Amino acid sequence: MAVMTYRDALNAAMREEMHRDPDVFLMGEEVAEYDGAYKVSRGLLAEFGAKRVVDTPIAELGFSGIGVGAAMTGLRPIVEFMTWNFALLAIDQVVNSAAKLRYMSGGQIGCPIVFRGPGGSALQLGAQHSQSFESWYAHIPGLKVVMPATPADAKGLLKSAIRDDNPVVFIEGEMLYNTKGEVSDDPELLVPIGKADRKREGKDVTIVCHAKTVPVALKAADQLAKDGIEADVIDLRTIAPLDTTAILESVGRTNRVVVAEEGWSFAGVGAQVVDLIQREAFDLLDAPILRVTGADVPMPYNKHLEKASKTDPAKVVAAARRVLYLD
Amino acid sequence: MAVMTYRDALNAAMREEMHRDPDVFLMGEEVAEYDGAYKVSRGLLAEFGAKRVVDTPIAELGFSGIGVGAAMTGLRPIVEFMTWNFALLAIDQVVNSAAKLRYMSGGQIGCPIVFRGPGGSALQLGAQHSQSFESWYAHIPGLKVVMPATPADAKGLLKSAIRDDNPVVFIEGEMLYNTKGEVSDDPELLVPIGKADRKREGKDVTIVCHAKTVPVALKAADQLAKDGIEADVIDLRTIAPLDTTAILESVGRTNRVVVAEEGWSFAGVGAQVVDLIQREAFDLLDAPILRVTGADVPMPYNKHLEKASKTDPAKVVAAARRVLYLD
Amino acid sequence: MTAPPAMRAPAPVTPETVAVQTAYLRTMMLIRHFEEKAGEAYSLGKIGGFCHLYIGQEAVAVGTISALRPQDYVISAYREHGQALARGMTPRAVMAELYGKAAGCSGGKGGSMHIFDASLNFMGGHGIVGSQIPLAAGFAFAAKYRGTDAVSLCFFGEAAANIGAFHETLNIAQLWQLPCIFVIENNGYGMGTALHRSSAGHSLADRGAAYGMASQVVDGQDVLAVRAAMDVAIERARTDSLPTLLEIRTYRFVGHSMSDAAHGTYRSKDEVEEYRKRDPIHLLAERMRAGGYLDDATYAALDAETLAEADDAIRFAEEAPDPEPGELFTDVYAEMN
Amino acid sequence: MTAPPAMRAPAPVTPETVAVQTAYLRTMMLIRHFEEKAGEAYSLGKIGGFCHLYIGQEAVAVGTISALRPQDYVISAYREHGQALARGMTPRAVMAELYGKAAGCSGGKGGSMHIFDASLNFMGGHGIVGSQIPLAAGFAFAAKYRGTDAVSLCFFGEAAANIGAFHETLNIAQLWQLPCIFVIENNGYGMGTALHRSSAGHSLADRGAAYGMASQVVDGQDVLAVRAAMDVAIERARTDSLPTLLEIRTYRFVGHSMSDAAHGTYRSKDEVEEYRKRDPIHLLAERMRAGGYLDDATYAALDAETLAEADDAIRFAEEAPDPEPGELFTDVYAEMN
Ligand SMILES: Cc1ncc(C[n+]2csc(CCOP(=O)(O)OP(=O)(O)O)c2C)c(N)n1
Ligand SMILES: Cc1ncc(C[n+]2csc(CCOP(=O)(O)OP(=O)(O)O)c2C)c(N)n1
Ligand SMILES: [Mg+2]
Ligand SMILES: [Mg+2]
Repeated sequence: MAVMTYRDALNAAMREEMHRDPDVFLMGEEVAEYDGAYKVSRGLLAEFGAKRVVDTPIAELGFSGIGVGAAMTGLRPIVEFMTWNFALLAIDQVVNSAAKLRYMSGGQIGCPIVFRGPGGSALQLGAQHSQSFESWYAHIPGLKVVMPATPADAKGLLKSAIRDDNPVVFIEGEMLYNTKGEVSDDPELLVPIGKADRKREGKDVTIVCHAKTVPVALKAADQLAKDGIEADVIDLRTIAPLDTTAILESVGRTNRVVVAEEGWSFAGVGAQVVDLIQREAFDLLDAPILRVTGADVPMPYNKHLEKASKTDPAKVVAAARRVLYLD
Repeated sequence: MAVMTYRDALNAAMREEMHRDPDVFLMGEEVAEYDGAYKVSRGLLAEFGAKRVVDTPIAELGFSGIGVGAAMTGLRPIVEFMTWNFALLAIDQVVNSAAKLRYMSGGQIGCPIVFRGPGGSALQLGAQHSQSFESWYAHIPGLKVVMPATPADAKGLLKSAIRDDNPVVFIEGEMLYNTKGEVSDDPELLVPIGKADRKREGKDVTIVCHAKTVPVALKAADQLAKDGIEADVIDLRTIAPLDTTAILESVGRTNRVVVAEEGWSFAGVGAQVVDLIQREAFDLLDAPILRVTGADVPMPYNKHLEKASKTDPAKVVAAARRVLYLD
Repeated sequence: MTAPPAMRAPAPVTPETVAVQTAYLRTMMLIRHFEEKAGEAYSLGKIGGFCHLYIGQEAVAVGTISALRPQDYVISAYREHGQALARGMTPRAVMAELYGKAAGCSGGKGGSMHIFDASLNFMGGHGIVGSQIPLAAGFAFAAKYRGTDAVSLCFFGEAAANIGAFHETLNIAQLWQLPCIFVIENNGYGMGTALHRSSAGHSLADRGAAYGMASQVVDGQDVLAVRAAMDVAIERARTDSLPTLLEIRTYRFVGHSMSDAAHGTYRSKDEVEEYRKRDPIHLLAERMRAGGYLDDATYAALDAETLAEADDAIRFAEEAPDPEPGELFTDVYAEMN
Repeated sequence: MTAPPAMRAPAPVTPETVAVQTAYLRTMMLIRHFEEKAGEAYSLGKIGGFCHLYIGQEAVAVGTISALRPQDYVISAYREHGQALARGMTPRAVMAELYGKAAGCSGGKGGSMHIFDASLNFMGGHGIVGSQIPLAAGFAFAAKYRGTDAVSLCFFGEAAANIGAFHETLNIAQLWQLPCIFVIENNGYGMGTALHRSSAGHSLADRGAAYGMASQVVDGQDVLAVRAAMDVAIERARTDSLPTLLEIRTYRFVGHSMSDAAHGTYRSKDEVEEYRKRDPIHLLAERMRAGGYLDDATYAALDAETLAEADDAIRFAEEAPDPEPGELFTDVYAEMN
């Protein structure tokens, strides 16, 4: 165990897996000589050389397709998108190639690839650089979607993603890179894909969250606790496949739910969580489920407007109080 | 009034609007000399000439961006995607340019453009040609998403879309093109964007549907009626902005809901409809809302497998009976 | 910029090469019969979806793929039956796939546009124009990564040379010196759009040259010319790990897909007939006859044999069972298999 | 393929052109001071997000945009402050946008990467590499559609010439003969990646030539050379409705963005200093001095004036109010305004 940042946890996951398996390599813009735009790949070029840590031109469609092609032959590429915003240019390869190859080849051709990089907003990056696309990728059969919130989960899940035989969309957070936490140095300690994690226990209200909204939910839970309200905080960790058991168990304990996410509301991840809960636990619900999402606007640059648009502890607290019929 | 196909209704909408407004033009692959891959633009080249009916190279990103650029100057392009599957290559221009320009320019630059073409599956076109992306586009603030089910709605809504000052994603259906219905020849008869349509009245169960699932829902309703069950069929027509009033009114009448759609389940349009209803009409619901969606698989080619994957009347009937606690 | 290499003169028809050329002829005939049978089956409603035939273009597949070794990779678009057969897939496996049957190469889940055979490194069958181009470079990347001398061969239409993936990939392939051969099958049309209405510039080969890539225009009706150009490209790939762009000029004698007429809308009957005079099968046969290495009896026997293979494929496909209903949910994820 | 036209000799410094050249000098100085002030404000935390400065590249914006008429369109990437100022936007409006203030040109909602002024046909400020290239062709398409003689001017970095949108657009622009001028600002680096590590081929201008587009390499530190090349391109666009690709070679004296050091990781201090010797402002000033058309007093006055303008912009931006909270929800759709 060591305390390290989320960034270094990702770095350690890649380093360990590259040591373990010579078929694993990293490609993307600025991943090698620049050590990564966000320094997630720091030192990997020095350690593994240019064959396995590959700088690409700015050509998201091209290099992600090259990654998919390499994966079709059995290599295990990690394709870094500098941010997931730019992956829109590559989405044809993710959706029409990676997600479908196994199926349309009748099971002959797999695609063990990880697409990774930071998603969502950071600070004042404006409309084109501040978007959350997890609900899009989770919509697509054939993809797994993983979004760790803590350093330990970042390491354990990235290692699982690299070893997974399916294409995995792995969405990090620029605002999480500097957060610190205990991380195991056991190279065989994996966090399984498809398992949520109860980040706090409570009996009064469930807060479902993922990635950047996990610290938000935990702050909200602290605040609620001051009023004697105990929140059960469920960090999804994996968006697809969703850990329906963990969600429903929590609802069974609390009978009240708030779903928080960073992205926009319409058909967001939270909508699917709501659909699941009302379908499978209708009679357990004591109140409608409320969602807290980013404001349904392109992200504004001005810092006050941006702040107002975001999912924050106050909004989660307000929603929790409403599902408890306290306000 | 005249009986015409959905295809001809779209054609009439474009023709009328091109007569009305010289700033309207059509561009896309095979739209001009070939009269459209699905013949939706038949005769338009002959009538309006090559300046206004423009064949493009296969370059979805390029020509859709050219359309967006033209719209930024105030022209009103109609950009045809041969199918929405290919629009994945252009989605950066739809999401990062069209949807955001007004906002990030502080309201200075609008983007009055229509992106249109067939979405979803037809028959045996396989995994890459059989996808429904409406929930993706509806997720994005700044876009409107319109999906007519009938010839009359196709005409009236396409005309509204062309006159709209916002970017509109207009998703048709290859399997709808040959369907026939009464269509007004009044060139000023518009169908408003943002208004659902009650395609059948009933008091027992609400079936929310759109596009190709409207005929499916109506067939299901006919079958249910044989057992004395009267379904209220709400055709959304517009996915974004959603007509929440019409949905909630219907729930008020029936207290039971099935949401049918062609696309995949995870964070589909139906998930958002469920979220809305349980949030705004929790106490009105006598049963959990059930969804009928396409199977969560890449579309198989084999015709039996394909049929089994699709939303059909039998599945809608079964869901309706379950929300009525009959099965 | 590397100047495109001088084209080797096609090998003359000699007794030494007659076996090889007979094999070319046979494969082209097999493709022709297969496609004609597929077209008939489509018209009878036995095959569904989109179906794009290769009739007229046979020399491209045969002239290129015949130069490959087993470890090499092949990938194509949706007009790929001919390439699959040239790579050695059985007519049965391909036809059964067109019929959507369980015995099809992709288990009936792929269809005409998604023909795969992992055992032959036949990597599909792709329906999004241009999407196979970066995938092909990925195979070449993998070959180089592993230190093998495998090369990657990628087919696409001339209209696909206008899409971004083509350019992004060519730049990277040259930059990284990937052993990849990019074959533009320039059949003059992308659906109903003639080359000059979709593509600016003097020739598509120039687009490779802009990246310093060895690039060449080849007569795609002459299987020997194709093979000769391919030999140079293969050597460049295998020995020097360098890519090549071949613009192979050909013509499809039939419509874009089964729902498009051979002529009428965007090209005239005369034009098609003019091109049919350069039928790749006849061109090679005439040449062999002129050299005295092919007689009518041999030709007739090859024709009959390959027709019988195509007929057999149809019979096989007709009788083969559909996939089990449960197949709908397999092959989505690795674990579920 | 159209051969690139012979480059006009830069106009000599004569009394007739001295006013024009003084204006170039002044605008370049204004951009320089503006960017330096913006950099300071960023370091103080007054400006947030990404901020990409134009220092070293001033001659490109000034040499090209000075040739435009009011009806023409300009569009750029995220490194666009200099182009906005060259187009005539006020330092106040641009600086206030960098501060995110309501008085900013985009109401504080766009920021450094999204500078717009519809009244000057300054069409942004775009953050996705290459995305502005098809938009620019769209303006040219619209100009031609409307029968005006407006031209469209598009800026992007050399690294953007590796992305699909560049190629798709160049092909279409040449095919449709759109009056569009594509300016590659080749500053040698895309973030930390040197040109030769991202781009195959002899020169980026070759990529235009592959489409038969008139294409030319230009010295981007010499504002007069830029202007001369631009004059030819503009005439080709306005008179003949034809596009041009200009590869303008320049250098950024500073880091990629405010979070990147000017040198250290991917280029040496020596390299930067070598290039700084060809500072576009000094080059022009020296030339004017040599011709006797600029004296120290005038230079100092211009310097002081433009510095004062930049200072004024900072003061204005500091004092300007933030947008009203309700602005979060306006401008999403047309109706909501
Ligand atoms: C990205 C994309 N856009 C459009 C289509 C529809 N489409 C299928 S084939 C085709 C024409 C392609 O022509 P070409 O590349 O010359 O190949 P050919 O069919 O002549 O072999 C088009 C437009 C598609 N499949 N993918
Ligand atoms: C599609 C896309 N990929 C990556 C990025 C991140 N990024 C921003 S600027 C940049 C470098 C661009 O270099 P160049 O085009 O040469 O322009 P310069 O910054 O030198 O002016 C990169 C990789 C982006 N904004 N968009
Ligand atoms: Mg073609
Ligand atoms: Mg650069």
